[in-house]
Amino acid sequence: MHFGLSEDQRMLRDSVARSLSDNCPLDHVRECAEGEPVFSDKTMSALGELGLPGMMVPEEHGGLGMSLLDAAVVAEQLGYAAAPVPFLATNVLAALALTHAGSREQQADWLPRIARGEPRISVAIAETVEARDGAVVAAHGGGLSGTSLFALDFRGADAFLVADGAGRLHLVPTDAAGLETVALTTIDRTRSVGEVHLQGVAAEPLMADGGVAAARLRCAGRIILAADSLGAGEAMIEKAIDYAGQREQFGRVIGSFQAVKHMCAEMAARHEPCRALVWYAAHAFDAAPDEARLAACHAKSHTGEVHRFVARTSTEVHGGMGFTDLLGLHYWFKRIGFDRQVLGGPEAVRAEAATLQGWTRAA
Amino acid sequence: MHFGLSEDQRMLRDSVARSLSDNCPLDHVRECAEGEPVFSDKTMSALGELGLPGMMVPEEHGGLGMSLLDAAVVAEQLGYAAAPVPFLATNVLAALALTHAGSREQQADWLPRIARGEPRISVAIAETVEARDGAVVAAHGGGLSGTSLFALDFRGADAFLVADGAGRLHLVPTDAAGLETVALTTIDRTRSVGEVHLQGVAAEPLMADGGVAAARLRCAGRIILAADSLGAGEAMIEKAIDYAGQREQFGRVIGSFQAVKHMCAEMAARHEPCRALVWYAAHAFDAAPDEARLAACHAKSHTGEVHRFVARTSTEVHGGMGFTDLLGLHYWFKRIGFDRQVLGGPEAVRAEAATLQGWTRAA
Amino acid sequence: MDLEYGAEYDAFREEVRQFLEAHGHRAPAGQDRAARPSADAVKWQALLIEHGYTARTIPSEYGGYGAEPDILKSRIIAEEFSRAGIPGGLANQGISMLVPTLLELGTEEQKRRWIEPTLKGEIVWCQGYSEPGAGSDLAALKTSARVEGGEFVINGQKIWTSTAKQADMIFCLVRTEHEAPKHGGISYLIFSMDTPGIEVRPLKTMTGHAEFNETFFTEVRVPVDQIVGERGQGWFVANATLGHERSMLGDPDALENRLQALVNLMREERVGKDRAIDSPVLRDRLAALQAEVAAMKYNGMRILSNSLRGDPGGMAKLIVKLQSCELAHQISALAIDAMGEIGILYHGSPRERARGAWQRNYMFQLGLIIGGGTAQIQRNIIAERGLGMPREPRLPKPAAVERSAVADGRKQETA
Amino acid sequence: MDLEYGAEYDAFREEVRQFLEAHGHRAPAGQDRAARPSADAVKWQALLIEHGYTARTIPSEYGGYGAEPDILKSRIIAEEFSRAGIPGGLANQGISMLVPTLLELGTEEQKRRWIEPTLKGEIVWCQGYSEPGAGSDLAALKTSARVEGGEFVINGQKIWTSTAKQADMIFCLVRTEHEAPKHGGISYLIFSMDTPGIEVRPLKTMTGHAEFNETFFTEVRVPVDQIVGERGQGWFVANATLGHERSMLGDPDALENRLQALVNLMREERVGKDRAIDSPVLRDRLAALQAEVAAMKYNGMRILSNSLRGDPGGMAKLIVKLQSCELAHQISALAIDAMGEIGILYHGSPRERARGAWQRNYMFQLGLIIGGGTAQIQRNIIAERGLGMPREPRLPKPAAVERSAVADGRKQETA
Repeated sequence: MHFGLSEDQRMLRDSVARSLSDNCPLDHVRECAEGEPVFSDKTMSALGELGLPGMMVPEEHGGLGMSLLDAAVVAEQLGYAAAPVPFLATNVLAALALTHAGSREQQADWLPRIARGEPRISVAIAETVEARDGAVVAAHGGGLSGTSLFALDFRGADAFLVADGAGRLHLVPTDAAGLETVALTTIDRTRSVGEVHLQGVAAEPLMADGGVAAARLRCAGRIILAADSLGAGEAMIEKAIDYAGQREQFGRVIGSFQAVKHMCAEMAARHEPCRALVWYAAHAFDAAPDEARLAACHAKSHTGEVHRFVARTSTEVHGGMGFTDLLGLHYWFKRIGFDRQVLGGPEAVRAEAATLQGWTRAA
Repeated sequence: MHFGLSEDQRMLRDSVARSLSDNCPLDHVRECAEGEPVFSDKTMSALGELGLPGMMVPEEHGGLGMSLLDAAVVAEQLGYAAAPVPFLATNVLAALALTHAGSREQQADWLPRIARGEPRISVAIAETVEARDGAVVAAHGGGLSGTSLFALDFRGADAFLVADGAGRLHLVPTDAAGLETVALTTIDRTRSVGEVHLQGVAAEPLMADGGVAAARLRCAGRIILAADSLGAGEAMIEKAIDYAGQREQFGRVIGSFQAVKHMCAEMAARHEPCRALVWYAAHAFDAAPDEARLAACHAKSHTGEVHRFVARTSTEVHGGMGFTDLLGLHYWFKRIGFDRQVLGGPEAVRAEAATLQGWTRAA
Repeated sequence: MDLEYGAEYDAFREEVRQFLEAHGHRAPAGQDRAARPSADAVKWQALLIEHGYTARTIPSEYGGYGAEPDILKSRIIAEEFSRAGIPGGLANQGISMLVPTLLELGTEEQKRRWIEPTLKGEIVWCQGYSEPGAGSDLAALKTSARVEGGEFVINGQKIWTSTAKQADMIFCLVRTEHEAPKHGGISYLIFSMDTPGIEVRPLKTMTGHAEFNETFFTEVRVPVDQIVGERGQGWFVANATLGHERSMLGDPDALENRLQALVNLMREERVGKDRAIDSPVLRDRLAALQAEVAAMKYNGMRILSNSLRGDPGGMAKLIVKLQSCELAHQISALAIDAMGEIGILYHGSPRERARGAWQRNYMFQLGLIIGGGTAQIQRNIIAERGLGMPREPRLPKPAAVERSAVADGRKQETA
Repeated sequence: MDLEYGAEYDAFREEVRQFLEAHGHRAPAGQDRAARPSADAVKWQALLIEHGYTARTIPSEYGGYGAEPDILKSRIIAEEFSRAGIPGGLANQGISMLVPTLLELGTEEQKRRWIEPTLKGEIVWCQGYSEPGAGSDLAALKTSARVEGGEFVINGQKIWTSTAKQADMIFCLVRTEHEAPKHGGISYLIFSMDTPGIEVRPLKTMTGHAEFNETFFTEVRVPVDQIVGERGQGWFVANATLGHERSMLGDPDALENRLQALVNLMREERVGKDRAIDSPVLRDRLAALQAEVAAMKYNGMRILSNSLRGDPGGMAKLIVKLQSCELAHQISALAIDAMGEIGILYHGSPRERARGAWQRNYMFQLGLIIGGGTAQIQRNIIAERGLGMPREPRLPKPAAVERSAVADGRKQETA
């Protein structure tokens, strides 16, 4: 029995951490995020050397066939570094979807390329959680029509993986006729989302599965977002403690004031159990699919709440400096804001958790 | 323009405070509450000397014809002293109901006696908020049947003022045939509630008014409970500050620790605006009936939340001593607990506030 | 309790309404408090002063309207302008902080020279108080001035100088008495932002905008008579204006307006076929915030009423900054939650609501929670001044401070 | 991540299950941790020791089962007993605190004399640590002992002595070295509660029950060899057992059981035609608490797993008391809210649910938040030990303390 990361996972964590600390320090995050934001090619290529693009691709397709917990370990480090890389959509969600619901042809076509880090696939499944602004995608006679918002890792996508209203997934190449896209911008300039408009677009459906694949994707996406939030929260707590240990006011470091100490203690006390929660959810995704959806809901909603508190409190500990752009603390603040809202805010996700357990009266 | 208590109201407040401090100190509260709890005759008779039994009774019936804000001023002091007296049901609610919805005969029969401090009328309107355990009262052909729970100021009642399912009020003398009562006990031994079982009881209905009278009573009751909570919260904050200023640990009074100071500051910061909120709700009850229901909802739900926090935090500041019976702090803790739950907990009351404003989609 | 203002005030209110109806169209659109006033704004300001709707109680010899203080009339003006959605008079730091300070502590010459053009919007000021190393502990400021040939020669750095880019002048705290104890070594100087040696760099915040600046002084020479109060008294001069700043924050009208905007948002935002306000969970949070906004509104009326009676305000006033900043932040947080993923759109994104104002406010209000006395400092003040709790025990002086301050035996203030 | 226990452990689990199936009916009903064990409980305890389901790792020469420590087997035992709803072994303060202390620091004679009868439930102990003036600052305790004719003569008062009424013996901290510094003047004594001069008064709490006592000592005479450790070392002896106490709190199984009870309650409680769980607002709170309980459960598994690897637990362990006490309190709070007015029924009222347990827990858990290190002390510990933040700066000694302690120049610990 072992609850925690394996030796391999700890090595993975450390090597990703090292790579990010070398290739993606704050200055580099800032370079990528300012002006017209871009993803960091340098960081992606460094992560590519670790084989991360193919981590979720089965070995027979040239990947590493790793688990979602492995991906969560990576995601946590990406959050910790606020790394501007499109890992979630292509390397986790699309790889999972194709592996579990792709046809042989689709698998053969895409998976080896994903493993090589070539294509970028943006994932548009927001409407399986909530339809905002009336967005909906319908499949009819082999064609897809409608709108999907908040397609993840949107910028530079070669294809979109789109869920229709029934939860079935479709691959739409970027150059498909009838496809139009609009970039959206969020508070978090290290990520990229966009909207996808489809008018009778001929798409390749993944295998019909009654929406199971889309539900699994949502679940995986939430776990990865929770892991990202975990890493970003960890970074914010560390930064608060460091700052409080250096900043002097009234002739003492502010970290010696009980109020500041208790703010930090409260952050740590709420944050620490999130780690085990995220690990368990990621583990359950592969090992206990029955529990995975609920565990993913818990991880997503709970980190959403805890890290909103952490983001705010760390900023307060930093005082005026935390509010400026100077220390770059806001990159993590916003990363946490993004993780909280995307694929369902805490209320929406808790409502889903309640339904899953039959807490809701049958209508 | 003057937002606040009038000179007369401040004199009323001070004289009630003096009377309670003379007649109803903690030791006396304890005497009344321990063993088989009783109301304090001594306190009631002292308050009687101030004319309080008839404060809400119109002058033509021998009362003082005062406003609900006057009653709230008194209620705040009762909460501050945790006084075990049945003020709410008879002297506020029944007096109001009879004044505004009583027939001439009912008024002539009851109001002068209420003003003299003679009868006790328990008020059973809980089901106009929420029906717990299936309790419901129905009026049919002049008779009342059913159950009402949580009749207020139950002990020693001479009559019950019962709301039926349509919100109409009925007076039921304690000796009416078909009436059975069961005393309930709550955490708060300075109050008394009970349940009323009716089987074809011949009751005297107040004037038919489509439930307006019951809604007004609920509104008044909530304001008085909020005022009680305000006083109890005030007492708990004062006690915390006093204790923190005396108790020494680690060679200093604990009130000099920033953590303790901030707990007290946070209590005060949340508590203080409640005062103006309660005052306004009580004022609106008489002066701006259109706004009164919403204001009462705000006052009830907000004090409920704030003072739960205050009750808990003051207890924490008192450390182990706060948890014991020794200082009697728990009488206020429980008084606040009672005020929060009775006539609708915060969630129920906020739902009503939302409905009042048309926030809820028409079904 | 009497919420009627009485006939005189009802008439006054009517007068304000008629003014707004007749002249409201001349008000400048979208007034930015941090910017230099536009020509329209300057004209509007002049009209308001003429009618006594701003600078109302400032003596007419200094360019004000010269009315007797009447809190109710001031309140009526604020209410009516807010209700009509028409901007009131200029509300920059020169008007809200420097002018009251000069009125209280300036020389007659300073009053005559600076107040009128400031009121008219001709002179824009910025505030030079905080420094990177002196925030909560403002008295630790290090920007220093030596006297040389009838001039102060200033070196150092200020931060949070919000209007420094647009400002003509600065009111500034500098350390002039190097041997004096911490609080007693500071002077309050006023000088032109055109003085050689001043460099202003925009200070971008988490909102992505540069609402503030950093201002650097290198050998900046200022005539010694450009001081308000005596040398070494700057701390006390500044504290008078800090009080004015605090009263600027926590406007109950603003909270009500924000809450109403949130109600509107939640009625309009849709999740599938439902409106956001149809979510019982979000609606419950909305109702809870509404109750708290109501409490702050009535608390404000109570403070107003107390001031009418000459009561300084006590606890009701002491808690306003802490509670209203927090409440404003919570209102923005609920708005973001009600919008779901739409809530994080920003930077002029398609589908962004209210031009990103909810997110910007969410972040800016966190800045307000921190600025002008962090929430922690506010709680210290409430506990110590409001509740009479003991101050933090005095510490042995750390070595670094001992050099200058200990010999003096002065009590060191602690947070 | 491997949540399987492996074949050996699965077999062990099966063995425990079979034991419970075969013998579970012999378990005493409604075990009260604070009371003297019933005859049934004593028999059950003997059976459990015999099978190694309690006192598992205590050497057999002292009456235990004598197994090698195996955290997983201990965990399996706890899980299976909890799942079956069958009480495990006795868990009084003698067993959880005194026995480990004696094992670590007792003399051979003390071990042989006290451990076995304690394990068997023949000797019941109470703990004499806290005093009215020494709570968070335990080392400030004043109960004193002088030596006279080969005996300690004890005078003073203890509080929170939970089982004092039933106890045969007490383990107790008293000040024996009056010239020594605060922490260095304390000794750890064990003596009979029948010793003349001991008076026990029940201490009623806010729950209305007397879960604790106050214990008064007047010229209580105890042989000088009834000391654990050396004179003046009592603080360090006690700290070993305080660690054991802390690990008693925050049982994740208990949180899960409480949450499940809350779910059941909310399915059963009706508001009109709806169940309480049909309220989206209450359901949202329930789901939030469930997520937090899950987090604490997995955090507990992580700690368990870390211990298997010899890792002391770090932050994951340091936060358990603070978080689980708060969470338990919040669970009770939601239960009360879900019951509405029913939620305040108490004292055996008609219609009271679960014999008032929700209200009692709500209050008792507030006591637990305060007891065994208040939430504030817990946050100090997390900040200082867990996060390495600076300790509160040392203060100049107040005059009262100076008399005894200052001459020694010892560092005074602050909260």
